[in-house]
Amino acid sequence: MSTGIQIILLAFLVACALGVSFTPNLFIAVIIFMGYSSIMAVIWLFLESPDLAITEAAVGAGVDSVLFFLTLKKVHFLKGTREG
Amino acid sequence: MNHLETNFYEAVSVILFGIGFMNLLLQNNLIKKFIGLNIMDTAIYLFLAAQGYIFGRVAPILTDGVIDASYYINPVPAGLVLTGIVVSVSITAFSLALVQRLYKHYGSLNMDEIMRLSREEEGE
Amino acid sequence: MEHINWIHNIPFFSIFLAMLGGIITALINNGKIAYKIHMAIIFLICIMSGILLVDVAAKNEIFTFMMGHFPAPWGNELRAGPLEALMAVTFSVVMLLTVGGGANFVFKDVVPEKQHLYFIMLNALFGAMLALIYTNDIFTAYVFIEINTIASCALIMAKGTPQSMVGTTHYLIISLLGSGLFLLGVSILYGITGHLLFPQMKEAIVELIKTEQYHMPLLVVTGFIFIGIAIKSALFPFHSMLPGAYGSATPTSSGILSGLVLKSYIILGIKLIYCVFSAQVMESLRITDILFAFGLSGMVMGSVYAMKERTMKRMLAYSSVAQIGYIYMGIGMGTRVGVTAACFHILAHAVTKTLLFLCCGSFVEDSGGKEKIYHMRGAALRNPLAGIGYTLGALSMIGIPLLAGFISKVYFATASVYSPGKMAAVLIVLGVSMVLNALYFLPSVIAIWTPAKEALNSPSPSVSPAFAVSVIGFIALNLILGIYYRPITHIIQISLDLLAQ
Amino acid sequence: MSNIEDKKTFWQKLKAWVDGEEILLNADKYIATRTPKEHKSWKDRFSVTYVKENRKLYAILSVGISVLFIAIMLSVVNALPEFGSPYNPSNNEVMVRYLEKGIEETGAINFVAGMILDYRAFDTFGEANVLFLAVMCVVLLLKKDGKNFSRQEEQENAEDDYFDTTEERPILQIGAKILTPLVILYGIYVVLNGHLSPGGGFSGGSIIGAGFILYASAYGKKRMQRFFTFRTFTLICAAGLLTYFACKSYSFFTGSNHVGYEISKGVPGDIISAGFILPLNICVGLIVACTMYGFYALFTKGDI
Repeated sequence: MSTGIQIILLAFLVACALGVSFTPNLFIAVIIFMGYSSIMAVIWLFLESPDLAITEAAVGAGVDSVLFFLTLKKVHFLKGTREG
Repeated sequence: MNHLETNFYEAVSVILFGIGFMNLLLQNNLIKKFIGLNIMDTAIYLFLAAQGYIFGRVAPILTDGVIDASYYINPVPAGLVLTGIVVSVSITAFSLALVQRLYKHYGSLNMDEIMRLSREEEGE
Repeated sequence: MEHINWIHNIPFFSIFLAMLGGIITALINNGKIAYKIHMAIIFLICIMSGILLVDVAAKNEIFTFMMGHFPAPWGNELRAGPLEALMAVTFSVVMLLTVGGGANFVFKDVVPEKQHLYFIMLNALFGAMLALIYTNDIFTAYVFIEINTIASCALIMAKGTPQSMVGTTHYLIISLLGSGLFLLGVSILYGITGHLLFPQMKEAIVELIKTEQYHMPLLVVTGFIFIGIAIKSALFPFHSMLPGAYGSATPTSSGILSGLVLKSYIILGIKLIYCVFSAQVMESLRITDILFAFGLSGMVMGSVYAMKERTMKRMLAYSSVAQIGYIYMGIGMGTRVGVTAACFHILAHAVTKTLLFLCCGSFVEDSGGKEKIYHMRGAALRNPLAGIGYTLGALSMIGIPLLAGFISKVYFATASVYSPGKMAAVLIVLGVSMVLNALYFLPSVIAIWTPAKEALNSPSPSVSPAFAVSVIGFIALNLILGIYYRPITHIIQISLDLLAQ
Repeated sequence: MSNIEDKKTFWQKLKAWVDGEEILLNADKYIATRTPKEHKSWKDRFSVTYVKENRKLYAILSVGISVLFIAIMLSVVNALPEFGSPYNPSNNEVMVRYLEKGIEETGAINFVAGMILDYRAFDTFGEANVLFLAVMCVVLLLKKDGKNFSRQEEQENAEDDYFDTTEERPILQIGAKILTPLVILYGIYVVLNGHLSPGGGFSGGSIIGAGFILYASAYGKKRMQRFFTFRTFTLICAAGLLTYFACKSYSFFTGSNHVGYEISKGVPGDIISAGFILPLNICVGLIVACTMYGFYALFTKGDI
């Protein structure tokens, strides 16, 4: 019944992974990776593992992305995104 | 035994692992390398969790007071993956901190460039 | 209340004591105190492991220890026999001597306010290595492999120089690749056997082989797990992380990493061979032959790289690659005699390589931080003790009688007789590799004993008592392994028989 | 090694080599004339560096390896047990006991929590240690120590502090004011209900950590430092781990030696039940919350 949705989600995962590999822009790569983690969280729900879903949403899409963004800021990749 | 169509979760996770692996080998940019590593890890977790799923059963949390093993899915892979996720976030944090330190000194995120600079520094 | 068998609690105590040391050290903001705590803990663990060794070797037993209230297929388990106890004793003795003798390097290289962090890592690393030795559960092994990785990366980068950061990054990426492959292998193995503990897995695998089910997955799993372990332990084609990492780290770290950490993965591999994939399965899947081939090429290539290297630490790192090749050659022979030789070589190399790294660190210090071999002319004359240590270590690596390296080479040669197809290859490569070892070690030995051309007007270095004790201790260990080797190989043999049951 | 014919006898060259010098005696002259090509001597030919310099070869090689890997793995997947079938090898007596005896033996009605914190607690103890070690590594790398901090960064941090204290960021700050308590409350809920519902120490802890991060990014680190300094950070982490350590060593020791008192499991489904699982979840939650915020603080300012 929901196999169709699951296959679409998995296809999204692969698309995100390929997207990360081929974007030249780091900022976009990190955002795509965030999306990847969020989709992963939904997939955990389909696999009947709510524990993993809640963890992945908090860690993969939350803290991991914050860490990546902070690193991008530290390596001066986000210069010009904030005026002043 | 041909289960490639039914095992689509495993198949996708294997493809993801391959993509992550390719990223790790091919990307010169350290941040992308580590994103590739993360993709690789999550692919393994997907693989592992797919081993535990059973059609028509529910999540391993007591529902409606039913104590019967044929009502819930296998809890073992979920537990292992939970451990794995923790390990991978710790490693991500560690590696990003390393990236910052490297950038501070070499002013570059390119692994080849950094290797070259460090070799130049070393060989007088 | 029942009678408590305290001896069976020793593996659990030693792992948890080391971990506890790591946690407590975090609260102490002082490197010196952290160092003392660390030494005390290792000393305790050393004594406990010694008692364990004496007990299990006398009773000739192998026992399992339940971690928690639940028996084998449900809960975690530890397992200890003579081999594990022997390794634990060796690891703690080597750790004690290395940290004791090398503490000065740490205090000099690491920023004072971060010295206690170094000792957190050492404690955790030691606990994780013990857990890898004692574990009876493949997922626990994975978790502790990760602890090992993080802690060893921390040891490399603790020096804080840019080079060490580069070395760490390289090391981190390659070891994460290794643990990724290992985890993938573990998850497929879980899928086809349904167990995570060694004994149950072994039963399931024997059953699978009998019914010829899942042949292809089993082959690939074995491949992945052993490639993972080989990457982690820097077998020849995967060695590229070693020179950069060891060359840039504090000598203490280099010694521990090369002498112990690499070996802990190999011991895990040996346990996996005997307790999970039985030797027959390994043979029928041809994994041993592949390991054998890589081991042989590692022995030659490692030495060739080392010959071309002009920096002493990097030369020692390449020499480690060659020695790891020896160990894999022994495992790859596929016979129990071969594995015995490999285990003995693990001990011999652990004892010798740490000594070499420590002495090398002291030479570097004497020559004002310069690391090329020709900067170290006369270093041994300025610091005779380190010179003697280095010379003996080098001779042991080459394989001079009365020293540990000689015995392991003899054992390798004897073991080759039992695997007829591989005998010629083993003997030829052993001979070539001994010559190559001599070719790269002797020049450095001659260099350090030749007076310097221009008198270096640095003050004559004072040898700290701890360093002297540690060098003398290592030399003594080397001689013990080289002369009274019979009981040790006997222990290894009986424990391999026990493991294989 | 091509320009080796510098009119030196074999003996002299051998002597130099034994001494560990560069192969040539007049090394200075040689180094001066050395072309960069020398770097690619034969010893590098098999090394990763050499292959890496050939970008094209390297790219083809790595794509090839990955594709080969995917192909092998797809054939493995083809032969693996069927997805979602109840007759797979992994659905065996181990799982049955976890599910059927789990409530009786651990008291947790979330079977996953029961499994990771009671049946296989040794793994989870290792996992908590991994997290602790990782944060200590980050401290080792990024904490200000005089040696690893440049003037430029000092200046950037000062600028950031300036903005934090003076700049008005109404949307962020009002949003944070409303959201932070809710987020932290939700995190606490997830931690405390770890044995009853999905979640547990780790996910709840990271939610609390995210709440702290939100607060710190809205109001600046100065406000955060009023109640959360490096000292509190280490204390909480170490105390959490020590409690964890004490609980687990008690249960391992008593469990394997068949001594000591059984911890009461309580009524399954109550908030105070399941023996050690609730305190362990709280410990893990504390450690994780501190760790996550610690990562954030060290990444931004190099200090907590």
